[in-house]
Amino acid sequence: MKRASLLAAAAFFASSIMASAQAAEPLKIGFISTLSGPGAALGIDLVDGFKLGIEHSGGTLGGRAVELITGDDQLKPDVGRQLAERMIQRDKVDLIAGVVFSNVMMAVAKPIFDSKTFMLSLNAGPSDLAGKRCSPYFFNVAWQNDQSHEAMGKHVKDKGYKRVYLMAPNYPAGKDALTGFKRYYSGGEIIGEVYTAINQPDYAAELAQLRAAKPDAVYIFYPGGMGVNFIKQYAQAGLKTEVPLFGPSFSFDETILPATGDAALGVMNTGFWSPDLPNPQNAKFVKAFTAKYSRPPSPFAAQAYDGALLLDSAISAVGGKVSDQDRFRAALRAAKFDSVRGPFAFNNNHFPIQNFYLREVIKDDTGRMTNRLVGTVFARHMDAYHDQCKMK
Amino acid sequence: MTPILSISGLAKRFGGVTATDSLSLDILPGEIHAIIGPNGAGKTTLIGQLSGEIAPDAGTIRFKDADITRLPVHRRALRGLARSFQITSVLRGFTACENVMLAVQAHAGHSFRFWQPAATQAALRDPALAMLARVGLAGRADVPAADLAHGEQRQLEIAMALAGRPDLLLLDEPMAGMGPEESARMTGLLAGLKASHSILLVEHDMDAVFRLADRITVLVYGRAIATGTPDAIRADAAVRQAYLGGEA
Amino acid sequence: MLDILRRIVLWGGLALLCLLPMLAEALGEGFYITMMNRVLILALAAMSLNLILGYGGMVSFGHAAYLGIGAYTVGILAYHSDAWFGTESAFIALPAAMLVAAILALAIGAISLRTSGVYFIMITLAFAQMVYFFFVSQQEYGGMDGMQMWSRSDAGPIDLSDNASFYYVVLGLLLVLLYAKYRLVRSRFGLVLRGIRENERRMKALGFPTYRYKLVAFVISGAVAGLAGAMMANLSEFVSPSLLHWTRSGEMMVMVILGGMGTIAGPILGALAFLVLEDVLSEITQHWMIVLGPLLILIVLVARRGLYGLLDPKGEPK
Amino acid sequence: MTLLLFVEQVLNGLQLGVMLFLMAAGMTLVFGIMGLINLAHGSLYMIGAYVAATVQQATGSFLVGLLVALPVAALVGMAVEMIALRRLYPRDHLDQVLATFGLILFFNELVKIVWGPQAYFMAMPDMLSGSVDIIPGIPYPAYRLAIVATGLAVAILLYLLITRTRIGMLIRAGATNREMVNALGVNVDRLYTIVFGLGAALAALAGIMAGPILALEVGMGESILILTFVVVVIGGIGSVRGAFVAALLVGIADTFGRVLLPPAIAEMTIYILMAAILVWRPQGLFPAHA
Repeated sequence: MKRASLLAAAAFFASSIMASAQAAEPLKIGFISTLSGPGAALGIDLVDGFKLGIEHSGGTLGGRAVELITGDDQLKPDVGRQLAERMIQRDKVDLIAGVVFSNVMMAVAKPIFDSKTFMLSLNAGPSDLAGKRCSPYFFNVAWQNDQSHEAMGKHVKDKGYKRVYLMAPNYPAGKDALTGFKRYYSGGEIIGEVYTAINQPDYAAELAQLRAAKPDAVYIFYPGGMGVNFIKQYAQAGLKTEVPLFGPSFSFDETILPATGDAALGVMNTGFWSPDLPNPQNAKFVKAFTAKYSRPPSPFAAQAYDGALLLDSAISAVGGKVSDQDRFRAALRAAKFDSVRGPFAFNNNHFPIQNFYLREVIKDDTGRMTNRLVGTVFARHMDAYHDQCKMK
Repeated sequence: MTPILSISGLAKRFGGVTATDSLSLDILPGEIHAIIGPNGAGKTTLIGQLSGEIAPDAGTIRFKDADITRLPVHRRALRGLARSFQITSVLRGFTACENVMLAVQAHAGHSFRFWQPAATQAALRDPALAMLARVGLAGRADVPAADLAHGEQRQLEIAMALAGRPDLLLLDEPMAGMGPEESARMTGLLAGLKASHSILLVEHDMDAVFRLADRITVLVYGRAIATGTPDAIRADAAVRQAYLGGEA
Repeated sequence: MLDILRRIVLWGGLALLCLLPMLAEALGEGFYITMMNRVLILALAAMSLNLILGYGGMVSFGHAAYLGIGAYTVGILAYHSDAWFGTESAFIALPAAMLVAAILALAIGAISLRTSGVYFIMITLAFAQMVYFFFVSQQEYGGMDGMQMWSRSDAGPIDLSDNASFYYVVLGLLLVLLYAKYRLVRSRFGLVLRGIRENERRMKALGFPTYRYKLVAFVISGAVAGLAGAMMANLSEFVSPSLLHWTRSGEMMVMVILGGMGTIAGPILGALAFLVLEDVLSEITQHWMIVLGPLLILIVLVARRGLYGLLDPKGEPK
Repeated sequence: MTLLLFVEQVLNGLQLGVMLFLMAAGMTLVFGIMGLINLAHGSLYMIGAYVAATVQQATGSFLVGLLVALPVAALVGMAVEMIALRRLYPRDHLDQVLATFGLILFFNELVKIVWGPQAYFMAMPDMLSGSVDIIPGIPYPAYRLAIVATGLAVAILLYLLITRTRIGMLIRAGATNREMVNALGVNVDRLYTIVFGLGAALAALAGIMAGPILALEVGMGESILILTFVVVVIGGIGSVRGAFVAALLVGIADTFGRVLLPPAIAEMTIYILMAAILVWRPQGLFPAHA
């Protein structure tokens, strides 16, 4: 007991004394992300994109030096919650940013809102927080979970596909995805709606069933490694040439494409951003990111980068005084920054109103897999839950 | 006299090996019945079947006039059939006294008693101490079993077997690995039990067997080739043949 | 000498635990109350595992199942607080969590305890996986994402939403259960349990129906883990399948070993050490797992008897 | 379900089955002979795949990747055995579980540092990238047929190795009677290292074969690890024959479970299967220790 409690005491109090000894000048941002385990690729893109955003804001945010306190939630909600509490209570952060996964987001929401700390989600956008439980302290600079799927539902409908087959993992985001798709798809029939085990590696059995059902279009939502597995196996089964495959950008982004090889080539997908979106801020971002990290940026990096720019604009608008919460909130809400995605505004629920684009997977000049802008599916699209949010 | 244990037609095969071959045997109350035989004769398998660890393929085992062929190990023990092990298996992390206390406890109703400390309960400790004294371990009660000498551990085994006041003792080579002095002490101990218990004794130490046993059964390849008094066995031609053949 | 040292450490540690909220408040570091809440709850879980692992020799690799189902019981009762069976009262929800966890442990134990050794390890893991997938597929209760609780359970006069009160409740539960366990392992039942760990075959030959004793220990352990889960749900005001993930079962085993298997205070030390280690390492480097992994191996190879064993190098496990 | 679809699903089940067999064979040998429960077996699967993919990207040849990765994984396995695991043989299962749990954390982080957190790509060998009509009208990926063929070939080779060679004799003896191997005057330490290396190579082979189908990512070893355990336990610990039967059984059951049952139950199919088999036969289908 002696050794352990000494160790504990030392760790506890030494770090706290150090923390309180530092004067409050730099802006403290608690950054919660998933940095270990299978979800880490997304989490690391968030961190890298955000850091680049700070760099491009002159190394400060709104003129204040930044102290970034990162924490690894390990994709465990209770660990995320503890991180949030530590950042609020011990590190006394000015605001919290990050969070990749919805389950972690739901767990950290309460302590953050209860303590009246601003939370800027750089990725997770669960419907609860967009609707009934929207909060004046919560901003999402990415998207609401359903939106990319809604865009593809519209595109597939517009193209006149009649027999559509849907697949997703058996978890809430999967159900939300297919619900989102169906919300804007009409004029045909959903001939299959299949939910597979989460993190299932092999889809041979499901693909055989799919082929037998003879659909004329397939829509999938498989993020991360599941996406790679599915896309490779879809192509290997010879289905890619038979039945066109559609998906949201999360299944075809730059964290995934290096691992799919040619299997993903030519697939149409929908998202809020594309690396070749023609605006100067985006060109600057893509060039700098690729140079700095020697990999092309993913949408996750793009939205985190936007997050930093958003903060920069709002903090300078309040002259660095983020403690003036009403003014700071108004400044955030105004969203006066040049987004890499083109038009950007906040809705009443503090979720973005933004365009959704159709993109195609291609190989660039260097032979690297990336996406090409094809067109705009939705202009200034709002999520389906903002009506449920009581904020004006 | 009705036998206390009656085995009839017992058989057990492991793959192609016949370990027990239609064996029939009676143990009478108050006798020491020794089982001898060369290595691989099936003595350990027999003990296993009698104690309930091995299910026989065929045959019946009757103990005190009840069929126990399919009873689990602990039920046989509670009916008064106690055993010792060939390889010493006292509970090494417990003291000698605790070992015997557990044996007493096993026969003192259920042990779903979660609150009172067991170590100081006179109902357990007194009979345990008495039993230790009986096997000659009076001064060693609070020594951890692991620290006892080998011979003492074997004595402790006997104490544990006796603690439940059994009607029949199955002793699996109680003198294994003992020096002459320890063997002599154990022989004396077993001789003293003769009056109060029936004993089935499996043992390699022939001196001890012929001194202690009332009757001897010779087992070869799972079959009883002879049963009789020590003198009769000594004179039996088939036994000499088996032993000379087996050992040579 | 060592015995005196151990006493000093035990009572000193206890005093420190009791005074911690005041110390933390005085230093303006309220966060450590939250952190210690987590430590104590996981200590409770580790303690429950220690009962079967350390005293009963049953290597359950599925203990997260009871932690998780305890948490879900509280979460689901609160979720349905408008329905006739729903409740936010701690006085109903906590016993219910223990009961449900005990029933689950009874079902799993009844089957698993027919096997032994590696088979037992694997079948307990398999059952825990089943429970994990069961909750992953419960869409109404949030599936993979889990479910938010609106508030902590209502414990009448005690305000659980206050971290310090919560801390004393957890500490009180832990101390009461530690004392209960202290009594239990010395009782007749405990003697039988420890005897089974030493040599089950011998215990059967003595006349003990070992299966029943193991099953009862397994159920007690499951119930206490369920209580830990219920407190965990209250602490995070959030319930999700990640509580049921198999790596959680592994972590609980690590805590037991780290603290000292088959010791009364060991699990508390283990939980404290593990969480502090996790916290400190992950603040030093993003690649903290590469340190933690070999450290675990080292602990197994070198410090076999855990932290508590360091205080008591030759003492028997008690 | 039509007959054609049924045949195709049986093939899918077989393919999953032989993959599991490759994993389970090594694990069950290590279990059976050294008595070691090795959670890090999945890490060797992952290492095999990553090494093969890297060599393949450098040389453009799947075969070269395979030929380099197999010995590399075997050497990694043997090194781990000699440095750490050897000391765990006399320990109880709990210590083994913990130490090898530590190994998983270590290897996962190592792979993340070396190859990055993003999923990694492994291309399909060109020769096998097409489809074959197993029955007219049912195209089946040639590569998956190749997996089935490889798995069956390895099963036969293992059978021959175990029944016809001296080392196989020692392995069999070791699985049933450890003292006997000692008595034969064999260098037991070396035998153990070799067996561990063999197991590592088999796991790596499974990983390499899976590489072109799957995303290579940190943690890929754990998803197959638990399935492998299920196979080993159903088959009977230490029995290669049991592992083979159980692997096919689990492969088929999982495939049909996913197709025919609602997702909530499908995910539990194999665990239910395992629990049912252990209730019926607590030592698995083919217990190696009598």
